[in-house]
Order: sequence, then structure tokens, then C-alpha cells
Amino acid sequence: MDIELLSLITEEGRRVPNEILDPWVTDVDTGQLADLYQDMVVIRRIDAEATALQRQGELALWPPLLGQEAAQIGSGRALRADDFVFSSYREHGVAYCRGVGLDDLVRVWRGNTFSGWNPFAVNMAVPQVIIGAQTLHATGYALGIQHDGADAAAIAYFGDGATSQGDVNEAMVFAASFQAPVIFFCQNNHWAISEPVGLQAHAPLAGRAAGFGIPALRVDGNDVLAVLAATRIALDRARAGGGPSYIEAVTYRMGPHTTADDPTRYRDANELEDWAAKDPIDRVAALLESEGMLTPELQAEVAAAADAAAQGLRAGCLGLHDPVPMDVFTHVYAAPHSELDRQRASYEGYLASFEAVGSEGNS
Amino acid sequence: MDIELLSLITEEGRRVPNEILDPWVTDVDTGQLADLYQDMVVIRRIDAEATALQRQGELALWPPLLGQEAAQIGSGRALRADDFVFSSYREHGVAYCRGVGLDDLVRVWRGNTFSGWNPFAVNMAVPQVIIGAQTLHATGYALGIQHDGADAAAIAYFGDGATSQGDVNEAMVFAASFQAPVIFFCQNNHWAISEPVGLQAHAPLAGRAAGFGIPALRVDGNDVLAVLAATRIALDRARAGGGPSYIEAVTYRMGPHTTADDPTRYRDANELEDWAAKDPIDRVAALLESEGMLTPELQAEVAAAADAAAQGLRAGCLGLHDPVPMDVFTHVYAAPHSELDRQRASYEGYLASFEAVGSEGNS
Amino acid sequence: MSVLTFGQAINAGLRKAMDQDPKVVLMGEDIGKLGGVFRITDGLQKDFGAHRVIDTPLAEAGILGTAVGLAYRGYRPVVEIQFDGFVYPAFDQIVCQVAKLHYRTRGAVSMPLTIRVPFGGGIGSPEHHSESPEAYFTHTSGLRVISVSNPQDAYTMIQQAIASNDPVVFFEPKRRYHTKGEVDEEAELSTALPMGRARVAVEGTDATLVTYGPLVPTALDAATAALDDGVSLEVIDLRSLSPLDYEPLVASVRKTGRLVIAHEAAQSGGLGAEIAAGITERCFEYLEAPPIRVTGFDIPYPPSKLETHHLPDLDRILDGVDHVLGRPYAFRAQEAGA
Amino acid sequence: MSVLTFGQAINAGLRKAMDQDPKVVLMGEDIGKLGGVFRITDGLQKDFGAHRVIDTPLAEAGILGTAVGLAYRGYRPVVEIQFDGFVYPAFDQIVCQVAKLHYRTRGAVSMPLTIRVPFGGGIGSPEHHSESPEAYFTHTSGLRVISVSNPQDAYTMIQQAIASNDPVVFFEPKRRYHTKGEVDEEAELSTALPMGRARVAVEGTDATLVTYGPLVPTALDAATAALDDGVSLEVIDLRSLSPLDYEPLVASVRKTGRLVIAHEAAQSGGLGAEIAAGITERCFEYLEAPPIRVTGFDIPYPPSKLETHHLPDLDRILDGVDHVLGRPYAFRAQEAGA
Ligand SMILES: Cc1ncc(C[n+]2csc(CCOP(=O)(O)OP(=O)(O)O)c2C)c(N)n1
Ligand SMILES: Cc1ncc(C[n+]2csc(CCOP(=O)(O)OP(=O)(O)O)c2C)c(N)n1
Ligand SMILES: [Mg+2]
Ligand SMILES: [Mg+2]
Repeated sequence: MDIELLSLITEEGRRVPNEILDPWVTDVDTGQLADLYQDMVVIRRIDAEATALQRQGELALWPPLLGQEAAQIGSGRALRADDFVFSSYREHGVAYCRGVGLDDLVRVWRGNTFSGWNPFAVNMAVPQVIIGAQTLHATGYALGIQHDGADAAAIAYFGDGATSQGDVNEAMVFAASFQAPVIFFCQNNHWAISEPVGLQAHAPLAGRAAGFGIPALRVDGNDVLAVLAATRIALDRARAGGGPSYIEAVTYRMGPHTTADDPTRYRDANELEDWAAKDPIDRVAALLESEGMLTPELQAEVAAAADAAAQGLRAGCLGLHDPVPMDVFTHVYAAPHSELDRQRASYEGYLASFEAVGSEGNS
Repeated sequence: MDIELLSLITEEGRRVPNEILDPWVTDVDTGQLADLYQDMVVIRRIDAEATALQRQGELALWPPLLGQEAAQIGSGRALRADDFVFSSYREHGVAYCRGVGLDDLVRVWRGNTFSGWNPFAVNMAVPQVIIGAQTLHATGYALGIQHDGADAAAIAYFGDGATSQGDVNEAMVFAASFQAPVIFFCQNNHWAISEPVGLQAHAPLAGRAAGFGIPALRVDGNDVLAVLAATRIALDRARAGGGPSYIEAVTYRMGPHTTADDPTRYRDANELEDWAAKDPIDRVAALLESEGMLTPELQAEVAAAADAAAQGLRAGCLGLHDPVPMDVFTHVYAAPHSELDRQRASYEGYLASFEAVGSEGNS
Repeated sequence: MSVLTFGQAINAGLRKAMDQDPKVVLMGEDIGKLGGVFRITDGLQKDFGAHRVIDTPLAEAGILGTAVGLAYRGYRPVVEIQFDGFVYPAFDQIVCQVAKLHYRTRGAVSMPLTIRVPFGGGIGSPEHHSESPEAYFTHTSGLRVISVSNPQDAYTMIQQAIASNDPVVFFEPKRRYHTKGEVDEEAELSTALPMGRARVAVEGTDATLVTYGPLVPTALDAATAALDDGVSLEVIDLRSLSPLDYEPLVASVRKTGRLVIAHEAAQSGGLGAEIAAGITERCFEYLEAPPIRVTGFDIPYPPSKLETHHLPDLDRILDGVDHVLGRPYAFRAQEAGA
Repeated sequence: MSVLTFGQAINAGLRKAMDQDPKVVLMGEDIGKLGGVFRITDGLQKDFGAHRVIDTPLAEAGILGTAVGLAYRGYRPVVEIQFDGFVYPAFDQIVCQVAKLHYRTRGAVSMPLTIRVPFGGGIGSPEHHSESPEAYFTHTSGLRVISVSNPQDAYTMIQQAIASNDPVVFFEPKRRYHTKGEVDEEAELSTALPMGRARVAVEGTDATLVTYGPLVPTALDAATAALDDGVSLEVIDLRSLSPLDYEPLVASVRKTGRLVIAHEAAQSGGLGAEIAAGITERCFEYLEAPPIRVTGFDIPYPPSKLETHHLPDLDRILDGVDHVLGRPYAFRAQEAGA
């Protein structure tokens, strides 16, 4: 199964035509390209700052997106406010596009909570850790959109490793069966922790979709314009009642799986070098440059935005309030639950007993 | 996705050429065709007898194979003794080909046991009720074959409905990843209880395989010769180290889902009529007839074999011994288990107490 | 008052819930045209349309996972798992998503799912068709678990479950689907006994017999049989398995001093363990004997010809009562003597 | 005797099992080159080859299902589930296939699988990484369930589990992976305490404290702290969660009359319920107080900054001891007074 890899910006930053994608980005002028460039630079900087915060002990863990900026910004910027995102844990770039606050981006990773934001405030579910589970949620949400007669879409982000999970395949079955307005957005970053994509599949992942009756596109995931175009194609199909779509964005995880991971144990330095040459930001910079747009002003502006984001992130992170002990009992149920209430009361009494006894002892 | 439906014997019983399948059945002369014919007649008769036994209260349930004789005999007869079968609950025809005894065919359905036979005696696992689960078992078994350096194959039988299950898709992922010698044999009988195949998929099921990197064939499942050929192709690939294959045998469940089902609630009589015209046995009879082979002698022989099978089945069924109460505790574990042993002893005492008290009372 | 079978009562309850709230949608395998293999959803697709009574592809994780997505979108999915033994492919979605999303999102996302599971044995079925998996769910924080025992509760509680903003696993004792009973279809839901509450089904003084779902009728028979022998059993129908409603249980055991718990599920780690432990904690000084569990054995559900040897029946329950009263085999002696 | 970390001890045990039986194969995500996310299989793929230490595609049902097939073919698969919270996608294969195949086939097919699950909390992980799902498995007939608490047992019992012809779910307390201890790598497996047996870790007379896995070291600390206060605790390390080894438990409770059970899992339906019920049945006349459970709460595992408020620690265990001794807050008064 041979599936063409579509692109609009070459590794060297040359804009090339593509008849499938071109019609969908005719409106993207160099100004907008500069915006995408800025988004990518900013999110890379946020990512680096979060990694630093983890190294400094301020975050428990961080899954870097380094290398995947184009895949996330290109798709994230294609979405409408009333679309709904179901992501995995690595889609900080998408969250950024949705308008998630900087402190909210790291709240979960600091260990304060499992929910960085209210999903309905930004129409993006909280990140999913169980690999692939969110693809079904997106499909169900899309069914709801369909029942409501709305023209929004749901989009599920998942990795190359996730394609092996039953849930992801069942999601495609359900989506195709009901022609639900959902986009399966696979970031093939070539690795699932230490496992190369070749262990999950010998054939291109985009090829999976056709068998389920779902049209697929395979795009250069480091090409922000190609990703934008592909996502717009899928969104248009969803809004027009054309059912689900599948996008494989071929990219690369340039960092470790998470800050707890040491990729030198399992992958070649050469591979990383090869991919560094395909950097998603560099190529847009080169394109802007060649179009005379990468002015010192722009660069200064972008750098300032990145700095501000990094500072905002750090301040936001350090400013997060620790949760209070009795939070462990809150929101397990929507309505009172006799057994849990008993346990809560008992623990409250237990904590109070220290104070009581303590003050006794001190008296 | 257009996938050709391959066949060698038309609905009317005409032998037609097919360049993919023909090379694999050059050895099948009319004598062997007559044998396949007999197998199909016999298994249809067994199936009818089992249905009758259920109606008469001798079996708790029976899932008829009526209409699927060619798919099961064609594939079952292609297998070697050292191949290993993992089936669902409907593959009585395959079990028959493996040499499963007639009483063993109904043992489970009488409610005596969950295991009609010793899987290793006939190299066929006990039927699987959990939809799709057996496809992973077949894949694992095939991995074992591969590790052993043997040239056998594993074959998994499953239905059109099963294709929606995560397990079946994961099995394809694993099989493709390890290039395991396994055959995914899907009997698309058009129904999963009351759900038409169109609910599971809008595209041909055989199309699923390619995306996983697995070669597929779509054959007329009511054409015993085509099924035999397709299975041989897949087996040959497996034995030669060529990895997994997928076969969709397009057939029809002419009876109810099980004897507990009433298909008139959900499907058209017309549909049944259409498929009756494609009967797998009639067309072989017609072909044999046209070749002058359907002699009165053959017909008598086949009828006698079918009668004998039916009688053997009935006698075998009625002759089955009821299990004894303490069997409930047997074989839960391979080694002693203190808690279960305690429960067994206690129940033994309980049962004995009736006798003790009973005899007291009588004295 | 109408006389309905258990199955009809659930059907009527589903219909009422769907009538009252357009966000209620049913999902499952074969629930549409066929009306489900037990016909519980009979006629509903015809009346409410294929949009609200959704025949799904054959994949339980898929059903639960899409139900989660529908809940995100504001729907109240009512999922039918065809048989108890087929709930496990959906276990991950139930345990990691359905049960946790409200907590995970600090209350922002509700999961008002109802997961209907026909459960238990006694109908002569093949393997995987007679399971009692309730303890897996009662041990899962974030879920509510219900088991109904009669048509009236079935009718009322399925509506309460659907109205609950928490996810509810709703166990229907399939061998009682054809039991008939009076059902008041007019009563206001708000006046009914809340979903989380147990009910004293028979009052008594000598021992407390607690059970739920399919064994409630058996327990009622046991109370009758015991009374013939001069033993007064108090029978409690739990109705809610999570949370457990300890109030009537504690009151009863403080009165009787003796407790027998019956369920079909395997003993080790079954709900009976929790009840025995919970009651011992709460009523230690009142107990005259240790709580006794009359349950299925620690075995996979056996072939149907043997199921009567696994399922607690009248005799085994009376045997348990005998033991907790410290008079083993008294009932049996009586029977034999009679 | 060598001094090994917990993790190294399991590694050494796996290595020995693989050396001795070519049918032993390891399967899991990232267990090959990486040696697993906890490095438990470090170096094994290098030494035994990719055929015997198999990096699988990312699908837990797939791993367990193919392991079942390998067992059919005569292999003894040792499966690693990367974290406790990822075992649920495989639940169906474990509960319906692995646990039942021996029974279903009347003993013809064995399922000598070992399912290794790093479990429990206390390492500051994100959600789904700190679960204690053992009760789901102890309630599943057909499985054996183990939880080890120290390097020596880890080394020995992983070999016993692999040698077992029954499927074993093997819970490894991940927060103890770096604990060091002496391990006798030369001792004959046949001379070791059998896998199904509990061990009295500390002898005592005033109360019995029973736990397993990650809380055993905490329980040992509790015994020391209690002794300072003149309370003699008997600590029992269960080791086997299914079956439970009641012999030393019963002996201990008959001696002390008081029982505290500790585990990280949620209380309702946790293993503590079974132990409390089982001990009450067996030791009713000996009990001076109801068995007390010190456990995680009935909540989804909380965010890591709150996990210390969910996990039973030294203080909460001592509080439980206080209560079972009928002297609430005695320890605390002492601390405060000191
Ligand atoms: C069900 C489940 N199994 C295993 C894991 C552990 N795990 C976390 S991330 C990961 C790899 C995911 O790879 P991929 O889908 O390619 O996404 P990526 O991390 O590359 O973005 C694994 C195995 C998990 N979180 N959930
Ligand atoms: C996991 C699971 N879910 C549901 C069922 C109930 N069930 C039994 S057979 C069946 C339909 C299967 O259809 P298909 O795969 O096409 O096989 P066929 O019966 O047509 O041979 C269903 C839903 C089951 N046995 N297992
Ligand atoms: Mg990846
Ligand atoms: Mg079918």
C-alpha cells in the first residue's frame, strides 16, 4: 500500500505546489504564515521551559512535544471554537491553540490535579493517559454533534503507538458506521517510548483508514501549512456531513518520551540528526526569509512573545496553590455517597485529632 | 475500495476459471469434489439433527451453520493435521473436518461441559464464545509455531460482527508485526444476530487487512472449491514464512442465530430466498450432475453417510453421561488451592448431610 | 397499578425516561429492531427512532467509549451490555474513564451513564452468559451499583439511575425477567425510596438475611420456610450495592444478632465479604455468631447442568440460617421428619 | 548471598527461569532494548534474544491474548504490564480466557502465564500510574495472585510463579523497586516457602497487623514504633493474595484477639474485607474487637500532591492499632508529649 506523503513546504523551506492541499490554504498569506511561525516558536519555548521546570523539581513530569510543533499548531489553528478536541498527553501545542492558560498547561504535571482546565471552557477534553481511549470519546462526541444537527467536528489526537490499541480501531468502526464528524489525527512521531513505529506496523499508518471506509491523508507533519490544509479538508468533510477522516502527520519526537525517559538507551543519534534537518520551525523561517518576511522586527516580536510565554509559564507554575487535603474526597460523585461521606468524616476527624492531641501536648 | 469476489463454481454450478485460484485446485478431480459434496451434505444433516435435538429438549442451545457448509468444509479440508484451529461457536463443519467425534460436537450444547473435546487430540481449540477473542489466541499460537521453526499454521475463524472487536484488530497488528503464520478466516454470513453486516462496515471486510499489511482474498463463501483454493494460498504463504493472510468468505446464515433466535423479527424473507438460490450444496450437486458424477450410487452413498451421522449424533448425544456434582470443583486449578479445597470439602459435607439426616429421618 | 413482568417494567421505565428527556439515548447490540436478546427494549426504536435507540457495532469498549463522548456532549446514554460476561471488553472504559471523569475534571464533566447488565445464572445458558461481576464494580470508586429484584423497583430504579448524574451500573437478574408483579406507573419518582437505599422486605427477629437481585425471591421463600419452623427471618433487599445502605442493616443485626448474606458471585472478594466486614465493624457487640456467607463457589461459572450445584438455593440458604443460629441441619431434619 | 535491589532481584529471578526453561518467554511494551520503564528486564533481550524477550505492539489485550495462544503451544509467557492502570484493556482476556481455560477444557489446556504488574502508589506519578487493582483479580476464580514485599521473595517467588502451572498475577510494589536486601541466589527453589504461604514477619502478642506488598516495610516500622510504646505487634506479610493463607493468620489472631489490615486499595470490596470476613468466621470467639481496615479511600487515586492523604502511612496504621486496642490516639498523645 503506497500512500503519498503530501507537503507544501520542503525541508529547505521551499513552497511547493500540491493540488490536493493548495486549494485549502489560498487564504494563508505571509502574515498568517508568520503567525504560525510565532505559534511554533512560542510553544517550543513553553515546552523547553516546562522541561526546565521539571529538571528544577517544579514539575513531577513533562512529556515534551519538541519536533511536533507543526503537526500541533497546523491542526490546532485549523479548528473552530465549537469543534471539540480529545487529545493525549503531549498536545500542549493544540491546548495552546485552544486558549488554555499557561498555568493550566502545567497544573496536571505539577501533580496538583488531573485536570488542567475546564473542558467546556476551551472545548478540549483533559489529556488522556490511557493510550487510544480518547479516540472513542471523540467519536461519541461527534455522534452527539450529528444528533444535534450541528456542523462542528470532533478531533482525536493520538500517536503511532496508539494505532495498535483496540480502542482506536473500534473508534474507526463506529465512526465509519455512523458517518460521524470526527477526525482521527495521528501524530506518527516514529516512537512509542522505546518502540519504533515499525514494530506497530510495517505499512504506513494512514493506510489503516481505507479498510474501515475512512478517507485518509498522509502529510509531512513537520510542514505546518500541509497540516493546516489537511485538517481543513477533513473539517470541511465533517461539516458537510461527509463523515470521518484520518490524517497521519509524519513527524518526529526529538526529545525523550517524557522527562523520565532516556532515549539514548534505544535510539541512534544519527536518526535524531536526520530529523533535525527537517525541523518544522527552521523551514518556515527559511520560507519567510526567502520571502523577505523574517525581518528583525518580526524576530524580535516572536522572541518577545516566546520570552513572555516562558515567564508566564514559570510564574503561573510557581504560583499554583497546592491542593488541600480534603480535596481527595471532592467530586468523586456528583451527589452524596454515604460510604464516602463516612470516610471523609472519619479522615477529617483523624486530621483534627492531631491538632487536638498536639495542642493538648503543647499545653 | 473495490475487492473482487473470487469464485470457481457459479451459483448455477458451472465451473469457471480464475487465474488466482485455479493453480491451487488442479489436483481436485471430480472424485474429490464428490467427497467435498458428501462432507457438506453430512454436516448439513448433522446440523439439522442437532437443531432437532434442541427442539426436543435434548440440547440447551444450538447455533446452526445452515448455509455456511462450503466456507467451513472448503477451509477445513485444506488444513493439515498439525495446523491448529481457533474457532467461534458455529464452526461445526470445521470441527467435523478435524475429526471431532459426533457426541463431542454436542457435549457443550447439552450443557454437560464447556469442552467438547481435548484440543490437542484434534488440534482445534474449544469453541470461543467471547466474540473475537480467539483471533489473538491463533496469533499467539502462530508465534509459537514460528519460534519452534515449524511449518504449520494457525487459523482463526470469526464472523462479520467480530470484525468490529478490538481484539480482532489487535490480532492483525500483532500478526503483521511478527509476520506470524496465521490465517484470519472471516465468514461474512451477513448477520451478527439481528445486525446486518452494513452496520459493522460500509466497505468489504476483506479490505480491512491491507491497511494492517496483511494480504487478503475475498471469495464466494458458498463455493467450496474457491474456499479450498483461497485457504491453500494462505496456508502456503504461512508455511513459506510469508506471514499472515486474511480471507473473507462471503456466505449467508440461512437459519436463526441460534435456536433461541427468531430471525423473522429482523430480516426479510426475500433475502433468504435470494440466498437459497446460491445454496453451497446445490451448486456442487449441479456441477457433479453436469459432469455425470451425481449417480444414484453416489447419492445413495451420501445419503447413507448423512443418515449414519445423524443417528450417530443422536445416539451420542443421548448417551452422554451427566456430569457429577463435585465436578464443579474440578480443574479450576492445576495444583491444590487451599480456599477452594475448603469450599469443596464443605460442600461435600453439605451434600452428605442430606443423606445422613435423610437416613436418620427415615429410621 | 398494572401487572408487568420484570422485563416489561424496565421497558416501561426506559420509555418514560426517554419521553421526559430527549437527551436520553439507548445504545447496545441488537437493541433496535430485535428489541434486545431479552426484548427489554422492545418497540422503543420503532417509537423513538434509530437516533435514540442505537444498534451499535459489535464492540463493547466501543459502546462505552462512545457513550463517554456522548456524555461529554450532554447526552445521557443508557447502555445495554447483552450478557454479563460481555462487559469485560468495556472494563477499561468503565473503570478508567466512566468512573473517574467527574473526579478527574473536578466536577466539570458529568458521566450520567446507565450501564444495564443482565446478570446471574439459572437459565441454562452457555459459558459467559451467567456471570455475577458486581464486585468488580462495587470496588470501583466513582460508580454507583444497583441490583433490582422486582418489577416495581425495576421500573422505578431504572428511571432513578438514568436521572442520576453519576454513572450507574444497573444489574438486572435475568432469570427473573419473566416474573410478574404490580407496578405503579403513575407514582412520582420523587416520592419513591431513593436509589441508594435498601429495603426490609420481610421483618423478623431471629436472624437477618441480606441479599439482592436474583436471590431476593429465594430469600423470601426462605423466610416463609423458616417461619414454618418457628424461625423469624428478617430479609433485606439491598437494592443499592454501592453505596451499601447500612442503616437498615445495622438496625436489623442489632436486633437479631445474626447475619446471613447470600449472593451468586464467588465468595472470595464478593460483596458478602464487604457486608460481613462492615457489619462486624458496626455491630460487633451485638453479634451472637459470625456473619455467614452463602454464595457461589470460587470457581468459574460451571456448565449449565451443574449450575444448581453452584447457585445458592433455598436449601443452602436455610443451611446458612441453621449455622448462624447454631443448629446445623435443623431444617433438614424437619424436612426429613415430615 | 548477594545484596540486590528489589528490581535486580526480579531481574535475576527472570534470568534464572529463562536459563532453566527455554519455553519461558517474556512479553511486554518496551521490555527489550529499554529493559522496561523500570528496567526490570534490563539486559535480558541482549542475552536471550528478541525471540524470548519480545517487545510487543502497544495493546494489552493483544499481549495477553497472544500469550494465551503461546501457552496453547506449550510456552510459559511472562507478561509485563507497564503500569497497574494499563491492565484493564487486558481484563477480558485475563478474566474470560486466562483464568478459565483450564477449567473450561477440564484440565487439557494449562495457562502457565505470569502477569507481572508494577502496582501501588507513592512515586508521584500521573493518573493511572498508581493503582492497586489486586481485588479485581483475587475475586477472579482460576487465578493465583501474589504480592511480594522484599528482594528475597521477589527473586524466589517470580520463579515459583513462572513454574506454576496456574496463571499467576504477580504484583510488584513499584515504590520499593530500589529497596536493597540480601538475596540467596543459590538456594534450591524446592526448599523455599511455597508460593501460597504467608509469613510472620514480626512476632508479637497484642495485635495482629496484616498487609502485603508496598505496606510491609511500613508495617515493620509500625511494629517498631509500637514496641517503643509497649505494644507488641505481630506483623504478617501475606505474600499470597489468592489463595489467602489463613493458617498463620488464624493462629495469630487467636493469640492476639485483635486484627488490623492495611492496604493501599480502596476499602470497599478490597482484600481487607475478605480477610476481615474470613477471620471473623474463623476466630469469632477469640476476637476482642472488630477487625479494623486501614486502607486507601473509596476514591479514584488522587493527584500526586495529595497521595500521602490517600495512602495508609505509619501514623494511620498506628491509629488503626490504637483503635483496635481500644485506646484511640494513644500513640499520638505520646508523640505530642515527647
Ligand atoms: C493503555 C496504556 N498502555 C500503556 C501505556 C504506557 N505508555 C504511555 S505513552 C506510551 C507510548 C505511546 O506512544 P505513541 O502512541 O506513539 O504516542 P507518543 O508518546 O509518541 O506521543 C506508552 C506505552 C499507557 N499510557 N496506556
Ligand atoms: C464480547 C461479546 N459480545 C457479545 C456477544 C453476544 N453475541 C454472541 S454471537 C453475536 C453475534 C456475532 O456475529 P458474527 O461475528 O457475525 O458471527 P456469527 O454469529 O454470524 O457466526 C453476539 C453479539 C458475545 N458472545 N461476546
Ligand atoms: Mg509516538
Ligand atoms: Mg455473522
